[in-house]
Amino acid sequence: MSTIFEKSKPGRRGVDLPTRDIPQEFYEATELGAEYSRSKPAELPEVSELDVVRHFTNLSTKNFSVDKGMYPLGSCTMKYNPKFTEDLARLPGMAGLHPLLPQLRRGGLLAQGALGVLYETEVLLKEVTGMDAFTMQPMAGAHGELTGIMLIAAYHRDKGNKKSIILVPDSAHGTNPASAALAGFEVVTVPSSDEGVMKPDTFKEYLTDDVAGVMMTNPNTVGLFNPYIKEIADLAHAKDALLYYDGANLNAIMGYAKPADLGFDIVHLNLHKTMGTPHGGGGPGSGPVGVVEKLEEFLPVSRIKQRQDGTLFLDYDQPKSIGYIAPFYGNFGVTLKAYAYMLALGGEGLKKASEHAVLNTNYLRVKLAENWDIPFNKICKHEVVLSSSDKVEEYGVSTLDVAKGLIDAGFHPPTVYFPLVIKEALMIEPTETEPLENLDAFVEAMTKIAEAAKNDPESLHNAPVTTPVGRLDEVGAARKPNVVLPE
Amino acid sequence: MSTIFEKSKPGRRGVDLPTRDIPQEFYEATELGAEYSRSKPAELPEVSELDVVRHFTNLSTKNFSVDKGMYPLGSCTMKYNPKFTEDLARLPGMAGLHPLLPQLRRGGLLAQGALGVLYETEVLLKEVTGMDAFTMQPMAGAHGELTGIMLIAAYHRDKGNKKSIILVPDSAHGTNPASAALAGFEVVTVPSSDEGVMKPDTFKEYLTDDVAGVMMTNPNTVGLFNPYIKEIADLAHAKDALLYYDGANLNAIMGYAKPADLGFDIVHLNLHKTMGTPHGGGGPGSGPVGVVEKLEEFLPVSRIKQRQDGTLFLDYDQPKSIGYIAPFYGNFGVTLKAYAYMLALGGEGLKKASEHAVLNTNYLRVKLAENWDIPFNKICKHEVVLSSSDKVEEYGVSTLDVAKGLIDAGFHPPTVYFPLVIKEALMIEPTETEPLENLDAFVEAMTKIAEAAKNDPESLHNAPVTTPVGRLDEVGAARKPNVVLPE
Amino acid sequence: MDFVPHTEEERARMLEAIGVGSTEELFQDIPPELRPKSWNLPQPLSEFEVRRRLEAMADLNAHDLTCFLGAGFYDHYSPAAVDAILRRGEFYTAYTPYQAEVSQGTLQAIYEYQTAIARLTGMDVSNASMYDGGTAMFEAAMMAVRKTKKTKLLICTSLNPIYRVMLRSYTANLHLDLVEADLTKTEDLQKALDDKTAAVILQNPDFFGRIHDLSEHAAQAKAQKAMVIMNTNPLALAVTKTPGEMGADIAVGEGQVLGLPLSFGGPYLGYMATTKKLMRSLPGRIAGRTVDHDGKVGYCLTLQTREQHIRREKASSNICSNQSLCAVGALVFMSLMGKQGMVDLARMNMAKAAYAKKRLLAIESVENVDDGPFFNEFRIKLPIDARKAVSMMIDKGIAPGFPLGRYYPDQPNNLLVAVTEKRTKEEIGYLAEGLEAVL
Amino acid sequence: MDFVPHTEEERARMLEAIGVGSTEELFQDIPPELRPKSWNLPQPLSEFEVRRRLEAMADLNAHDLTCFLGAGFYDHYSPAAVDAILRRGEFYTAYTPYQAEVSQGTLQAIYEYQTAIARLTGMDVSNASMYDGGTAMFEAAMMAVRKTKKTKLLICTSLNPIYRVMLRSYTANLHLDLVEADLTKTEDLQKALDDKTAAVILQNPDFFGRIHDLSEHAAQAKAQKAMVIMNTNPLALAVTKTPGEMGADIAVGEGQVLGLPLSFGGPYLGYMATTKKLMRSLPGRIAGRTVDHDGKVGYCLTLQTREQHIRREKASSNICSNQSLCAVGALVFMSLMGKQGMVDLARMNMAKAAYAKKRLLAIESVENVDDGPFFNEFRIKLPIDARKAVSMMIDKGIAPGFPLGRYYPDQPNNLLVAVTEKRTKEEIGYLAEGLEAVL
Repeated sequence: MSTIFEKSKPGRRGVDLPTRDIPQEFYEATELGAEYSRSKPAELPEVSELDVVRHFTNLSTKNFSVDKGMYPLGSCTMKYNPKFTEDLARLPGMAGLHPLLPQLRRGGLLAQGALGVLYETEVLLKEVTGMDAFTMQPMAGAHGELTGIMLIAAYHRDKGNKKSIILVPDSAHGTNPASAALAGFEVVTVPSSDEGVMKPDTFKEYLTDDVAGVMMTNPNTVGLFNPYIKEIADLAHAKDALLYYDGANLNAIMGYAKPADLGFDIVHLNLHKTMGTPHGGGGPGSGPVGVVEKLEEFLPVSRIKQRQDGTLFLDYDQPKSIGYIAPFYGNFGVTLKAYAYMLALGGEGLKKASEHAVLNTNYLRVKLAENWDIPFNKICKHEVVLSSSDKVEEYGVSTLDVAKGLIDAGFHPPTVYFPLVIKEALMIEPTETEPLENLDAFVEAMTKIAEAAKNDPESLHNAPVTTPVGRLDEVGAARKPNVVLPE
Repeated sequence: MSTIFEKSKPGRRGVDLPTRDIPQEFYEATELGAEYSRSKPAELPEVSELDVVRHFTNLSTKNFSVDKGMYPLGSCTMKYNPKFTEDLARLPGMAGLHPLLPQLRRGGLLAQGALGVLYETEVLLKEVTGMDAFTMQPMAGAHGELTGIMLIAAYHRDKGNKKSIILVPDSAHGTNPASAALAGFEVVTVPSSDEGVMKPDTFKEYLTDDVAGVMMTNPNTVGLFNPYIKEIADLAHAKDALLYYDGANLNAIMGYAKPADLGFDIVHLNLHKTMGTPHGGGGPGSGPVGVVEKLEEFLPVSRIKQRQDGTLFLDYDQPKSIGYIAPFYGNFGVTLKAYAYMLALGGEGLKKASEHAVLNTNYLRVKLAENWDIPFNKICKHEVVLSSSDKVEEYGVSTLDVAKGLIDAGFHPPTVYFPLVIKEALMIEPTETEPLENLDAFVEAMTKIAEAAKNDPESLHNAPVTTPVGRLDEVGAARKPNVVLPE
Repeated sequence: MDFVPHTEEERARMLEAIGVGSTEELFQDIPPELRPKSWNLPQPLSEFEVRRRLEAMADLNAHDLTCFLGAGFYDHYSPAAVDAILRRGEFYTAYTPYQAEVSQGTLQAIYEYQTAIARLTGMDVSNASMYDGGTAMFEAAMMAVRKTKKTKLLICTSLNPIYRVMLRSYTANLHLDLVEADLTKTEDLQKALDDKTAAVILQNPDFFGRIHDLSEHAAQAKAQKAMVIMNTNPLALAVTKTPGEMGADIAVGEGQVLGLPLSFGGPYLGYMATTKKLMRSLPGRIAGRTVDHDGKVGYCLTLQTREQHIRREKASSNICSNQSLCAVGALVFMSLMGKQGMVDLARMNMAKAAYAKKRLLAIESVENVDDGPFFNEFRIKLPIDARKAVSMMIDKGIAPGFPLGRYYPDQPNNLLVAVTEKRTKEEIGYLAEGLEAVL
Repeated sequence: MDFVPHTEEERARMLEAIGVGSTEELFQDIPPELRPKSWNLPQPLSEFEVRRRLEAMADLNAHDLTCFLGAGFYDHYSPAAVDAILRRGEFYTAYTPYQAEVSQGTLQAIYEYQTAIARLTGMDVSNASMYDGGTAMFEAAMMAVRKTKKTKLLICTSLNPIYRVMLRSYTANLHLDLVEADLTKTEDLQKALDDKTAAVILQNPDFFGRIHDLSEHAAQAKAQKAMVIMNTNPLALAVTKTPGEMGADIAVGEGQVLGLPLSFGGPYLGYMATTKKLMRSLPGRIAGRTVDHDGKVGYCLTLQTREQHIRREKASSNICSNQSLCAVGALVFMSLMGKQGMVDLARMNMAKAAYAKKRLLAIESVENVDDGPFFNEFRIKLPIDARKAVSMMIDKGIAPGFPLGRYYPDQPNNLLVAVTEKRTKEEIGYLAEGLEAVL
């Protein structure tokens, strides 16, 4: 399909501007001197509204999406995104609000509804996680991680600690080490045990005095809950290392465990995972960060606080705060959707969501185990990880082949080649909103793929064949990058 | 694709009702006795919101639409439907308004905005058509026709005329004779001349004293403007027959001719054609009716009138009115979109729309004439009619084959086998919003089809092959109708 | 903003291809003397300006009154998923599915809609929708007239007065005999029936919200070879005896309650269902299930020989565009509600109405009018003209109901109060307190 | 409402298949002592109730003030087609396009977005978006630090103060030297530059709305082997000299002006563009064009070895989710506006701001602050504390601008007034009259 730029026709217009109501002389005066002007207009498309609508409507049809089918992308929690939250985020009273309004004198009183969304979301998240305080500012999960690590740094700086290492288990999301590094720490990787989780004795070996913090997710990326977590936390705290919880996998344990109770000091949540807000083709997300009491004073400003009379205000008077990490209050529109989602589910619904996320995953686990190797085939939580190692060895069919075969069967593939601790991994997270009949259809598709691997591997090497394009030359794309259409 | 009923799982829910806030006893008391109750619940689907969204999202992808491509369905004016009008019709202050509000005492003052939409739309349509008064009540074109014929009946009844015939040219839309019949008239068909239009001398032959009215569209369904219209009108009026204008084709002449100036007494417009409101897969439309002064008193109640102080009110005091033809004020939401569309285009834009609708059609005409038979190959207006007669005779390729071949080429087919005055007709109306490159692509597709008719007719007999289903057994469908899924 | 994409250069190229010198020349067939003398239309506006204007107009409407107005049109909640589906361009920018292969989305949806309506009404078949409940009623009456070849329509006065007026308007030129009477009691029906009666027209729940068993009425009509047309509220049908069970020949009604916004009177949806026997007399579009040459299931418009584009003046109706998108919306609504949800919703409406009635009757000067079961609407008698009471209540931000005096001159003090699932206990309290204060 | 579709029967069947007796057993791996002591969360609410609550909360927000507030975030009009596209589930319910074959919609859109940003900024390449202008600035600074292996960031005080504070926050643990100074004059820049300078950070139009030619600044920085990072308003870029033309190494900025609602601070969009030379140091996602095995053009994420999921702690950034949907929205906006429309929109903003400035300076007690060209925002000096004036104006329904004292203690009386295309002559008149009245 040609690009919108290639559809351009000189002189075509897609939109009219408001009628010119001020004297013409002011328009004439907008001509900047050559010194300040660009030499020629930017070559943006010249297209009609119809051109635009058709182009993007037709483009959109080339996407798989949760609204079209099962999207079991592990650790991404591609659950259903309720439609009503979309409408609510667009309420003019919310979507039209300038973020600086509450920063004007008495302006806070003019934004009580918006501040209320933020404040009440914090209240809900505190109860969900057991944390003592939250900031809604981080704009994605990795942004939350970075914020969390900055809090760790601030904590140690405040105490005069000289600690330069962040420990990260080998099964961690790539964002964990990257966030720690971006915040100026050295990253040391801790191996998992053959049980699939990090064990206290291994952990102890790595826990030097230099360790500022430990980043974990629990359940981890192989979907296993680490039962030694409290022991690990105690060990860390004994060395004044802080324990960071990567909330990407929180959808597994709501109502069954709170990160604070597990000993975590800092947690980030992914509202676009656990709280049902849409992923938008890769964002916007929202990655609020919660902390235990001793870290509250370091949270980013502004904080939302409540006055005696019940009104809310922005508190900037936080001398130990790490400062601004977002221009305002985070991805407010996303927060609002998550807030509406939590109100709809209530405590009961959130717990039920986790229960059924786990139920769905374990159902897939036992059904898939009939034809697939599952390195840790035991009760798991939100996701289960398969390995295609045997298929590679026996039939030359790779994980990528399996993934592409699933596309032809009508499913979005799971996360592949992650976590790194499992070779040829397929990380499957069905989420609670996927109905049984789809799980069964998925199992059937996987069974057929297992058979095809044996009997007709070529069909998998050639997959997908049902898509607008076949497998793309990604190596070539990276070698000679074409990332901008030449003029 | 299975139906939503077949996706049903006993006990599954798609929605929660509001919390029960009144005493439980009132719910218990809702159990009706057997006398009043249905014997078992209606077997509606039991599905989740996700099931519903996926089902209808996936269903939708099986539709062609203006948002996806060129839809040159003759006489349907499938022009672009601007997106902003969709938003405006959903403004809570409009979409949430109860229609009885202005019928309460002083209630009119509580609906001035909505009444304003209706009133101002009438004002605009009056200027567009030259008519003296309008009613926005008719809910579709054919409904407007019926209303118009009822007005004709009321006029003659009031004058004591005994007239029972409505004349309809042979090229008329099927709705014309059907509307006349439904209103109790006898329909007599008047043949067109070899010029493609109804001529005064032929007309005179049919114009008996029994003729109550004449229904015409101008330009007619072969896309030709009838230059004798004024003469025809004078003849009709001399016999006290009323001239009815089928506004389906108004998109051809805005700013170049007003039905009132042509001698018409009654006009219906299709807002879902000319005024850019979407067709909705077959409705809702809107078919407002305008009349000359002498017919105003017969218009349906209520009428929207303006008081001295500028406020608007509903006037029910119309003793000669034909009465209610809609429960309220027509398809208000559609009217609102048309109003917004007209405000956006202004007088200039409406004229420009007609100019370019005609430009596009004539461009197609001359380009298509190279490979296709065009019975009336001369300056036409909004649509041009091709004939595949030669293709049928020479190659056994029918109009239907051509239509289905166009589907495989990525176009919605034109209207086929209509008008009846042209054999194997293909009636093409590109509208003004279709860009030149698409017209050229359409011509190219038609040229290829002409070639295929000669060289590979089988490929056209087998078309379409790019669609979710191939040609359907319509005969079987009508012979043994399955119009409801069995339980 | 116009939506014409043509550039100057393109226009010139096209004119040249056509062989004319200007767009003006393309209108040479319109005689100069017929050209418009005026074109006094406003200047074009940008989208932003139009939006501003419409927003300002919307602000003039008191849409946020607490709404106890019903009278056939109700303030129900429509789940966001309904509109999310309707906003898909694939549905709303398509036309009538003439070309089945590229219209399977609309066609299957309509087939499903027909199925839902048939199941809800207990009838065998449904069409793809009429404009609204009133026009559906007219079409039903015409069907009966055509089928029975008789001329009298016997109409119960508890049929929505709007529909009664519409029937009169539409039949003004048709030499039919419309008789209105209170047919609630079977004795009265028996008296009114004769062998000229083409159809008996009844409503359930009736205009006053009362729920009836009309089985006996239907039997009586059938005995006289008259057809029975029932207007029913499709939400009430989740719990009430169906037209099918009661023996109706044709069921019609207003589908607005199935997730369509009030929208100041439209677009709504007339549903229409009938028996297998009468299927080929049904007006309007019908989608049918069939197969393609490979035996693959697909859908197409069917029984088209009834329709105007084939049969012209002999067609069963003149209808062309119907309310297709509204029908899809209603289907999405019914799917979301589902089998049990529709029942629960109907019951919640009943319960809240019953609660409201109790609260209102607790006001000393307010009198009960009807006994017996009722759906989500009921009559009460006020000590003053209901129109006046309504006017005073509106000043309090409450539209307390519909004053029946407007349609029933003998009921000046009667107020028709509708209570949907959207009305909270608190709001019902305000209604009762407010009314007590103004009486 | 939860969105769990499981029926009792299905749940039982699944538990049996798993071989456990209850859902509870599936959580046996969580030790009892770690289970929550409390779960004090509210009762579930229906969609209708949540909507009512949020509508009530929205009503507490004064979003309908006539808005002259800007300060980096502007009240522009977004054509309805932008949101109509973003509401397509295919775009918003997809995830990062890891599986290219089923993500061509998002991938091509991002490629087109990158193209538009590159063309607008005059740079060679763009990434697929950062969270916002501030985080984009931080990532740009880190890029410079990594590339130059130097530690000093020289920041102009006319860079948005929010971004200056954000830079400080993010670099607190990184042993960098952040120096803020007014670098508007090249002499001042020359003085501040040294061989430790990793980057010079400038803004155009600057925070006060002033338009500069920063070519000389860039040349000076390059002479010291410092990188040049420019923050620019992408709407202004329709007319102003581009970062590319001025010699910037990295261009970043806030994309909110490209059709994204103000939405109380987000979601917005940080754009980021650079030179070909620096492409492989760019953080974040990048979509690239390539071919499939049949030579068919397609798109995929590319240069992924820079990214965290491959390189982990060695990645060029930790970013994973970006603002993909916002980027698509910005692209739709830029497509609708088009080449000329963007220029016209920029000019309309400038003209209206110029008109407003003239109107405001006509007030006797109001003083001019800046001369020279400006975009859609300007400073004026009031005779009283601007915070107080703002507060009084808000009572009149007008947010007259941003009081600069909040960020610049030496400018207590300065007001920063933004005027977009949405502000009418009439509204500007109200602003001027209102301000005159309160001064």
